[in-house]
Amino acid sequence: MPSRERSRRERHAYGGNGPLSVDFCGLTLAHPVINGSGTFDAIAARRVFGAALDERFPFAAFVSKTITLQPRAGNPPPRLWEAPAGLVNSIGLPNKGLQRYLAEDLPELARLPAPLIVNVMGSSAAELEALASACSARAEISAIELNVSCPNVKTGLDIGADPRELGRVVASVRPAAGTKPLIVKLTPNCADVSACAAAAQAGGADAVSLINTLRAYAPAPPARAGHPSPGPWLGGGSGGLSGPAVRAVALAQVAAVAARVSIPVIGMGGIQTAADARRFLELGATLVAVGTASFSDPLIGARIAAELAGRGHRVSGNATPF
Amino acid sequence: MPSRERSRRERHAYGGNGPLSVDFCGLTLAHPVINGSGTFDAIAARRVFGAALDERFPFAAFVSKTITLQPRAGNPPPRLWEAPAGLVNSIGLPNKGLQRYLAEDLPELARLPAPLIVNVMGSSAAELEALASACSARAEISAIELNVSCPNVKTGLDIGADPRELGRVVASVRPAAGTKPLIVKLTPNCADVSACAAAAQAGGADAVSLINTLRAYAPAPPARAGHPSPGPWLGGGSGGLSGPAVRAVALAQVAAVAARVSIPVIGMGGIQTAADARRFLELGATLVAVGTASFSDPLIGARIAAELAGRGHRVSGNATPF
Amino acid sequence: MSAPLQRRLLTLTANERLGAYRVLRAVDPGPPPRAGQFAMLAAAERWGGGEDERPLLARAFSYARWQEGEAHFLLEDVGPGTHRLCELGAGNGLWLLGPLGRGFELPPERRRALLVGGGVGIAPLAIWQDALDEATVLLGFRDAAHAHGAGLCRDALLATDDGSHGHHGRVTDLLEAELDADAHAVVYSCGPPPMLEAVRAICAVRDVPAQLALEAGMACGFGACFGCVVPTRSGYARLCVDGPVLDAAELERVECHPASAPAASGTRTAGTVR
Amino acid sequence: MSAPLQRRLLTLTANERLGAYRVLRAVDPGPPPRAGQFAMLAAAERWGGGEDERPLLARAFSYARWQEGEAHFLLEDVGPGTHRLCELGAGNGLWLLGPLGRGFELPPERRRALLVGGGVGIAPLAIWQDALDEATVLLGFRDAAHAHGAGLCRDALLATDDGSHGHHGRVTDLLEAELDADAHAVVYSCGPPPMLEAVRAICAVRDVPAQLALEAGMACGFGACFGCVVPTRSGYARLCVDGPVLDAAELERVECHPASAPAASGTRTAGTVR
Ligand SMILES: Cc1cc2nc3c(=O)[nH]c(=O)nc-3n(C[C@H](O)[C@H](O)[C@H](O)COP(=O)(O)OP(=O)(O)OC[C@H]3O[C@@H](n4cnc5c(N)ncnc54)[C@H](O)[C@@H]3O)c2cc1C
Ligand SMILES: Cc1cc2nc3c(=O)[nH]c(=O)nc-3n(C[C@H](O)[C@H](O)[C@H](O)COP(=O)(O)OP(=O)(O)OC[C@H]3O[C@@H](n4cnc5c(N)ncnc54)[C@H](O)[C@@H]3O)c2cc1C
Ligand SMILES: Cc1cc2nc3c(=O)[nH]c(=O)nc-3n(C[C@H](O)[C@H](O)[C@H](O)COP(=O)(O)O)c2cc1C
Ligand SMILES: Cc1cc2nc3c(=O)[nH]c(=O)nc-3n(C[C@H](O)[C@H](O)[C@H](O)COP(=O)(O)O)c2cc1C
Ligand code: FES
Ligand code: FES
Repeated sequence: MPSRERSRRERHAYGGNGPLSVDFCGLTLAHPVINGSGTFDAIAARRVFGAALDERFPFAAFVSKTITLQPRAGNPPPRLWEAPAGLVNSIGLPNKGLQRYLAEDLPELARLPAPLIVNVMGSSAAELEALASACSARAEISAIELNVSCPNVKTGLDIGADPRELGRVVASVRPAAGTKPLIVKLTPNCADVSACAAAAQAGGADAVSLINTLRAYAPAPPARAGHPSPGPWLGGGSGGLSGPAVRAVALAQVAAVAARVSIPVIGMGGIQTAADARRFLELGATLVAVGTASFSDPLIGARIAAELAGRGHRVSGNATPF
Repeated sequence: MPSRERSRRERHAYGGNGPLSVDFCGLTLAHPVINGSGTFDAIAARRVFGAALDERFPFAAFVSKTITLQPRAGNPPPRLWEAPAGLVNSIGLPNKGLQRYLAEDLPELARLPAPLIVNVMGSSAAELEALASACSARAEISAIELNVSCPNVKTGLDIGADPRELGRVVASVRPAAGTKPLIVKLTPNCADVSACAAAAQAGGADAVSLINTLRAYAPAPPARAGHPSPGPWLGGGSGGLSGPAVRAVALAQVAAVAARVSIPVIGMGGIQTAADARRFLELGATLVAVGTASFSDPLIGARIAAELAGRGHRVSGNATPF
Repeated sequence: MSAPLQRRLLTLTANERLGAYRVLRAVDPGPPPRAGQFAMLAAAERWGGGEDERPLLARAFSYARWQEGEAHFLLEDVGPGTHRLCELGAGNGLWLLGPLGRGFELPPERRRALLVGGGVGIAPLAIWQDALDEATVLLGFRDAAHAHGAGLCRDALLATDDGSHGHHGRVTDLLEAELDADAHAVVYSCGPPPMLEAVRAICAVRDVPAQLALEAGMACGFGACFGCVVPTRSGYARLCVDGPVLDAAELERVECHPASAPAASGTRTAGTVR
Repeated sequence: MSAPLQRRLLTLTANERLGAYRVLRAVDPGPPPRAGQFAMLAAAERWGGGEDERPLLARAFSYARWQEGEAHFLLEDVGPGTHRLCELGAGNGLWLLGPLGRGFELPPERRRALLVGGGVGIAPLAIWQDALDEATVLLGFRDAAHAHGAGLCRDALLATDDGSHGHHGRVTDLLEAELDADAHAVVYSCGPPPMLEAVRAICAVRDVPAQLALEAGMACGFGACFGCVVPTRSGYARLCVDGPVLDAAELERVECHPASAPAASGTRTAGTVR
């Protein structure tokens, strides 16, 4: 199998037979903690934090923000709303489009000390195929993640929430991904996520990841409620909920999926601590991803990995590892 | 229309042309705040709080816990897990079964100063019909709520999450409910709740209520994580998430449903304050229901109603209305 | 006597250390509790924002004493809720709903009262001792720091796991000795489940009536949530309204693991649902 | 100079009232910020549990001063995050990530520096005044209580809405007078959006360069979330990495409503998605 071939190369590239070293679809990762798509911009972080970003890169693999064929400006602000123990975002998938991403960002990302997973979204199977085949041609890219879970994109929702349609789409994209592992990021906004996961596996997915954000609404704050209909706060209308508030839902979905499929599962949703991460791993996740928690602490991924390895105090220069 | 007839009688029974008086399916309610099914036991509360319960009943209508044809013991403990800004419960619908409920509890509940809505669940359309027709025969009951949203009952999930099946079930139960308004309590664990609401309306529902709890998993606490697989904390395995954590999700679902159907909507999910309640009303809910918040303050329903009416300080003997 | 439907905002008058525990006192207009009853407590400020973004719900605590319009509670810091309460100071606000639940019943047939407690479970025994004319109090603790808690009761006989105070061993050893000497007694007990189960078994063998104050996770405290059930001979009982004090005879055994099945049940459990 | 990747746990040395504001000081090993830069702050304890179970995320604050290894911040209590920070005392822990963002640039062409601030927006002007040899400082406040904030800067000319201090009117009146007298200036401004928009318009008409420190809701502060965008002539800019100081020329206008569309955009907005 060609992807196995490639995996052997990766194993040398990113090495790691440390205590937490984990095989994920033929990639050997130093530990099981990665980032959730759209929650870490390695290029911006390198500008802000300098060389430290590469020296102490917090994730075992880097997942890019969702890339689309055409450039997107994203949603009008405000894009953020803080909810009880959570965050509602309505970012709108801003990105420079596939061509500029491959030309401008890929060389920068290839310098990271971790394999690169590119997350892509399209409004049709044809678009997704084009995205996957462009990514499959690039050696800098270790795996492709299909975002079929973005709640506000009509097509994204439909593909991701209906097992049959999802299976068909994955089957049509799979060949385009060539030798790269294909991860399907499932939508949590569905009746039976394990049926969706099974359909993704049947369609040829090499792994599934979940959960994406829960469809949510952020009302204008009470302070502005003077006028008749305060309406939505977010420029994009509705948004998606992440953070600790969704963790119990994420655990239920990851448990259901891990019990149903035989391919690896990337679990995420509200992970803040190593204890949280352990719950996902115990339920059968191969990797965990951190999203919202990185916003408060860019090193949280590394801290969690270190604590999982039983050396919480070495990573942090501070008294408390968290 | 017979239900209109009945509604006129109700209007006299529970009167109220106060500032918040609201018509709900022909019932005139004193204000728009009721309880979520299964989150208030008026009979137990009367035992605990005495006459005050009836004198200052906090809800404009009382919704019973879910009743089934046969008695149920409910799930083994533990049944509760506190999540970030939320509660995961796995109660398991304990109830004495329809016959004993009608014989023992109904006379007690008829004494309440608020109309009674009985919530029922069955594992087949035939069971639901039997429940609805038994309830329709009793004058003490003002409305029937169909629980098609209980996440862990295989049939409940399937009926509630699939618009077509839901429409069929509602259509078959509707005649059995006779002259009583029929409320369908939707499941939030579905791909498109507005499609489910539309199907319920097409099937003859007089109103819809949402959200029920989000399917969730409560892990055994870290302290007990010594052994290999800590597994679930809850005796029932999985549970349902409620409380402030779900409010943003509830608002999104209520907004989608209220925009889609013309029948009244009962909005709930994480309501703690009058400001929260207003958000649901602004999005098109006719009534709001309070669940988890009542656990911390049995008078929260009355406090919210009073604040909605602009007289927050009169209800409470305390300095702060909340 | 019924509890006020309205939760009350009390002002803390003191928060004092008692070995490994804290004693919180607050001005309470009442009504006064019966021994064995409990209250649901929450801090008026910053309830939440602790470990794992908790607590959200109020927490159950036995009244440990109620005198001159002041309610006393004995607390052990075991998680975010107790942690927050333990850090409150005089002047801080405390939400209280109560008194709730079924307390202890007076000894029948001129039997003597034997109060057997362990750890933070000594709280309801202190207020019970206050109410009784005479009682023998047997308390067990893990070590010296915790044994300071005994200061809550008068003239208690102690047992410690580490032998630092009193009998080196279990409080149930003391109970057996007492019952061997004079079994015309009623046992009132509160403490960790394994201790309660031992007390239950000891009393059952000797046919001594026992009233056990149990614990369970509670969301509401007034019968609303059905979350606090314990298995009894007649099915699940809601501990907040049918307890927390249960007649030992009602129990097949005291469950020591959080996940426990009902001992017997007149009703059917039709699968696992919520 | 790049920011440490690691957030630091600082110890608060003081929390002092300054009229309607608080000044928080904390021992900070640095690196020292440039004027106009900000830090993401969170209380080390009980971050959360306030209004509506918030805050969860850290909050952005301009460095108001940095001297002798101590960082100063000027805070206004407007919600659960600022409320929690405002109640911290000396000795309490404070998480800090920073210094972040693009600060002010030195005046070109020997132009004089005109610092124009309003409300809590005076914070970055104070540290900028510290760095400049000479500057004219114009500050606007709503009333006397807020005008105390002016104490943060030296020799400031004041305007108040209620006329209690200095000019009875807007700070932009003072700005116009200054520019009428001598327009060979660079304007540095921070304050509420309507004030910034007025400053921008005044400078644009007179062709005076202006650097505006803007605000936006921020989840991360280091470019990770794409949440803090503001519309610029070249599309949306992430304020945390491309700002918070923006050249006025980059802006069509300063948006005064939270929901605002981009002034122009090279990229397409394909519907509303997340
Ligand atoms: C009737 C009654 C009387 C009581 N009297 C007293 C008393 O007088 N003094 C006293 O100190 N205590 C008393 N308790 C116990 C007290 O209520 C608990 O210790 C308290 O609720 C713990 O809350 P916490 O947030 O501090 O800890 P939690 O974190 O809630 O942990 C307490 C226990 O709950 C479990 N747990 C852990 N995490 C969770 C979670 N997320 N959700 C649910 N459960 C979890 C674990 O078993 C843990 O050991 C009484 C309890 C009852 C029912
Ligand atoms: C670069 C920069 C520098 C800053 N410098 C300072 C400074 O020096 N001093 C200072 O006092 N402030 C400063 N601020 C503003 C400060 O960050 C905010 O006041 C603070 O984040 C408010 O948090 P809060 O929890 O107190 O209030 P919030 O409740 O978060 O409310 C603040 C505003 O956000 C909106 N809002 C209300 N509810 C929500 C919600 N749930 N989710 C999202 N938004 C909501 C409303 O418009 C409200 O007025 C700066 C901001 C930025 C971006
Ligand atoms: C601000 C923000 C932006 C996100 N952008 C994307 C995205 O572009 N593509 C995607 O697949 N998921 C996106 N997500 C979802 C996250 O990858 C993750 O699935 C979700 O946030 C749950 O994890 P968390 O609770 O740890 O944040 C985004 C989440 C947030 C909070
Ligand atoms: C302990 C508990 C028990 C519940 N039991 C029922 C039930 O029997 N039937 C039902 O339809 N909903 C039940 N619910 C769901 C609530 O009625 C409500 O839909 C949900 O809790 C969301 O509202 P909240 O966030 O205000 O609690 C229960 C919720 C809780 C927390
Ligand atoms: S604690 Fe809610 S029913 Fe007992
Ligand atoms: S605050 Fe997150 S990108 Fe600017």
